[in-house]
Amino acid sequence: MNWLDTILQGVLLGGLYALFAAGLSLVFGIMRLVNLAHGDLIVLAAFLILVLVTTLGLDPFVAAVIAMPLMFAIGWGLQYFLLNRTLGKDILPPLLVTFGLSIVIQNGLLEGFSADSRRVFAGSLESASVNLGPATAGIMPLMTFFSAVAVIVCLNQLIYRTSVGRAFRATSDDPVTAGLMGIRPHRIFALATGLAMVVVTIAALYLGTRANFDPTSGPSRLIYAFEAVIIGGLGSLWGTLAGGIILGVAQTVGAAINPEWQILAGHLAFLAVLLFKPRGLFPRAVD
Amino acid sequence: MAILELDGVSKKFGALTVAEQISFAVGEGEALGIIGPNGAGKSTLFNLITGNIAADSGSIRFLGSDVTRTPPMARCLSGMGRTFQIPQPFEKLTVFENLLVAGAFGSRRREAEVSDRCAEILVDTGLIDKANVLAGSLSLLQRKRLELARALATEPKLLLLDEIAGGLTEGECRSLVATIRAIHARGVAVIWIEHVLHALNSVVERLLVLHFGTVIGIGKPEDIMASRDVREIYLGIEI
Amino acid sequence: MALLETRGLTASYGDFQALFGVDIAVGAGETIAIIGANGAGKTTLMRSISGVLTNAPASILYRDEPIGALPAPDILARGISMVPEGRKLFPSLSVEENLLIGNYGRKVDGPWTLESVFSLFPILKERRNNAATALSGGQQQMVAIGRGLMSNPAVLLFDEISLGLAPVVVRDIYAAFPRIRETGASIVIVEQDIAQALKVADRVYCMMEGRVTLSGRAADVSRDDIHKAYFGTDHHELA
Amino acid sequence: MTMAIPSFIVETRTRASTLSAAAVIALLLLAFAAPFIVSRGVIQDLFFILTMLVLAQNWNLLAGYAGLISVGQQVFVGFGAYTMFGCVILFGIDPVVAILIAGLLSVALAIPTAFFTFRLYGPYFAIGTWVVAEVVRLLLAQWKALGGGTGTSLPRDATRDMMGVGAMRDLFGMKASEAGDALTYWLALILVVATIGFIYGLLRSKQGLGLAAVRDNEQAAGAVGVDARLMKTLVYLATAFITGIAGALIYVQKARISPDAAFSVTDWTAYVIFIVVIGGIGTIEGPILGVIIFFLLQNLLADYGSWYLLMLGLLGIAIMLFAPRGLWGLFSDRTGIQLFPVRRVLKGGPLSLTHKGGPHG
Repeated sequence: MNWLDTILQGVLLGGLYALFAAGLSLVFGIMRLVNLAHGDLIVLAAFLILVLVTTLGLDPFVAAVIAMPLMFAIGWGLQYFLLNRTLGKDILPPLLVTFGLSIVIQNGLLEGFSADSRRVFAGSLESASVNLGPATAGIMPLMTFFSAVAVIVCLNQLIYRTSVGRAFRATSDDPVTAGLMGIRPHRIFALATGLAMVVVTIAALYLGTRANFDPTSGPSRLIYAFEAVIIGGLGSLWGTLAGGIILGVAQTVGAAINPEWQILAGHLAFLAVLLFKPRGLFPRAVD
Repeated sequence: MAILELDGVSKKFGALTVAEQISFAVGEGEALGIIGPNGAGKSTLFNLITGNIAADSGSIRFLGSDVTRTPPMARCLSGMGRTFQIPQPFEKLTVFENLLVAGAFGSRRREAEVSDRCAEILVDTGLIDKANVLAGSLSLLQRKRLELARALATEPKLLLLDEIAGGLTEGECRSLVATIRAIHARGVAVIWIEHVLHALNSVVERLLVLHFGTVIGIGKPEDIMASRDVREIYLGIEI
Repeated sequence: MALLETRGLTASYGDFQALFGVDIAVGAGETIAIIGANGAGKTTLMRSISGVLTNAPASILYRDEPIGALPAPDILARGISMVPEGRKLFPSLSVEENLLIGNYGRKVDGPWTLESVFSLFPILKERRNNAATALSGGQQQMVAIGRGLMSNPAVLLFDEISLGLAPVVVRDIYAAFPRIRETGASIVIVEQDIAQALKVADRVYCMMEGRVTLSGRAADVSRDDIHKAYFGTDHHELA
Repeated sequence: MTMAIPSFIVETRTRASTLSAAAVIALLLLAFAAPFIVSRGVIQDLFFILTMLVLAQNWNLLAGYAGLISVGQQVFVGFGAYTMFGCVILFGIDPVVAILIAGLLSVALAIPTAFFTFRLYGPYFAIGTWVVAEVVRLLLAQWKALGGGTGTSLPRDATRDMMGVGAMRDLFGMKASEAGDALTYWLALILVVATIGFIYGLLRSKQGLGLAAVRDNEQAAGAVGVDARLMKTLVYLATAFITGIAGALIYVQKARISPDAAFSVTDWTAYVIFIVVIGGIGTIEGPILGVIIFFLLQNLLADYGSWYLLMLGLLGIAIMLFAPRGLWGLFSDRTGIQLFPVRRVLKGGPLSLTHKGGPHG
């Protein structure tokens, strides 16, 4: 087993999981809400890109750019008209509503696209790879990883350098006082979810072009996103990237030992971190 | 032997000092009043004593054993009954059930054994006609009475009261003072934070003045109320 | 005509009534002080005007428009800004960011910019990149006031700005008032520190248990009137 | 006290609940007689309803009363089923005994599971339980002796000469398979009665009152001496025990198992959550009403495939938003009827004299 190659693939896979997790981490940081349909929304975006590619014959990247505003609108509307009504002291409503939403999306997609697994063809890019000395890395995995880094840099710039970012953090600290500053919390929450959906679209692009997906592959993506966020530590996007990388490497090493152990190894890494560092490796420290 | 001893208890939230080297003791069955302007750290001191806030340094001894690190639930079981400044009733339970929980768990007995005592407390605190009403529908004043009633139901050895007399009419204030006096007469020690001075001074044997997180005076109510700096800091009036 | 006035304003939490028909008025450029004991309803009045409470549609008028039912963002957009009780700075924002967010919902040209706030409170310029919670109580209050100014409001509400601050710090804060008044904004101060409030106010209202018990020009209101209105008991019984 | 307070009595029974108790007993007698009255198909449907009701009551106890929203209860269904299969296939133990062993081992599994998942809060606890279920599913899929990933079946004779089947064959002249169905049906009926009895008993007890206080306001409950963490752990272990037994019983009747089926989120968690939410979370009557509605919907829309689940999801969302106390909640709020009253009502003493104020007033 070529250790270096396995670890490199794991790190690059970590980029994909960080993309899954970034939206989840952003939304939770602002309104303490975890959307159990997050994985299914990724799959929904992947199908959206698939439709754009197959019906309009677009290149996947162009299709993704078109899908972003659509997903933003879906995210904005979902939060403003549905999820905002569930926010409050009791954690039950948001969990059950998003659980219901997950079931609705999965079965809606099943009706629309049947249960066969699909893939977005990225032409020559898929097989292209570059030689990095001892290990070779595929173009797509590399692009996935750098997209993840770029997304996190952009999100951090937005949150810590812009006035909307200040509004996000202020609303997360104290929605009532934020209202006194002229901030409308319900709009801010909708904006945050919309933004999360844009990140979800980027994740869906790489998911769709690298792996097969079908209407029921949402939940497992949600679990990977969740594990990356917990391993990394709540509220820190760089932590989420680190969490994704640790999960990715655990999975590739597990798969290298025995192909059936890939997912299991990831879960065990998650449980190990939970055992020793209940608040994750980088709880809001690195930001 | 002192029932409660605080020795050099301090607490900081970021750069804000909310408690600075607080040391005092409460004797067996003694009633101590705590006064100080808003934001002086009175409720924080309460939460340090009951364990809802962990002290940064210093020690707290209750009935001879060190409770500095024990959780609020354990301190309640060892004999501390407390009220919250902002009432926290069990809204989906009735008033009577609120007391049953406190009585059964606080004094570690079966429900049947405590139900009569809980009914008595409801009568004393004027809540008897609200016994079967959901606590969520009580007014602010009734919720404050429920806080007192629930604390009494745990049969505490030390009763901690946080601004329970605010907003009461003369008659209600008199009946509240009578209830607290009756409890105190049975040997229960009391620590009472209050702004309504005439109610406070008619029960407590000593007054402690807290300002800016530090104890600036402790002694007989008459001496404390007469002292110059207490009046100025507390009432902000340049005499 | 008053710029801002309340007519028979009543407010309640659940069925506990906090305000009973309160009438106050603020003229353009005028400074009024509202004093009263703890629990008199002062903060409830502020929360009703600022839009944190929105259950009094017709009884609050601003430039003759009923604003009682509008939420806080709409009220700020109309030029009423509040410095809330307990300062309520945003912990995850730096000092400068806390100031900048002040005009998020109302960007209007006027005397108050980041630089003019720094000139009003020079210490804040040095500490601009610190986290807001790393400042002392007094400095945090200055940030809260600066934040309230940033939206260049026509009416500025101050809710208990001397809360938990040592008298010397309160003096520094009130020293900034003349420059705030110069800009022509109306100011409403809710305060427990009667001496400071009377020094800066044109007119004063005293509240007790949800009712206005005294109102008049600050100059011709005597200390005894205030005590009677403040405590509902005359001066000497207090001692 | 200055004056002897006339003694009070505490009541919980209401007129509606006494009437309903009589009706329930009559219903139970009828239910026990069912295998002799109705067809085998109906018996299998009733078995499905009863087992789903057991799972729903347990999830309801966890989420509605202890505030623990788990999306991973399928771990105990699957683990219980696999334990039963292991006992029967590897050790030749009688399935009925194996069912009990499944419950005990599920509690053993629940201890480390609680240790991990209790470190997470709210939504993260929910997903944490899901991860644990996935881990156990993947581990069992490696167990070749029980068919690994593709699964296995119970040996034919195992269920044929289960405890009691022989006796029933002679006594009532039933065929072996018919007797097997009747036995599992009766076991399911006993399990439902035991589960509801346990939950109702718990809610009427001091621990039940403490649990309700923790669910309402954990900090205030701690301040009056209620150990919230211990309370939640006990409930978690109890529900693991019953859910493990239910899982084993379900798979005795199915006689065929695979990791994906035994640990299915849809069958053992999604359906269960909708039964509880649509029926009425936080009440015992809710899941009962919910499972009946669920069964009717399933028959009505069975041939619409995924439309059925889509509709169920939308119905669940609508109810959670507009009628959080579910259909039973709506009914009981309007009529005030409660079949399982828990409220401790104080009667007697000054209450009956209804004069104002206490002895000092």
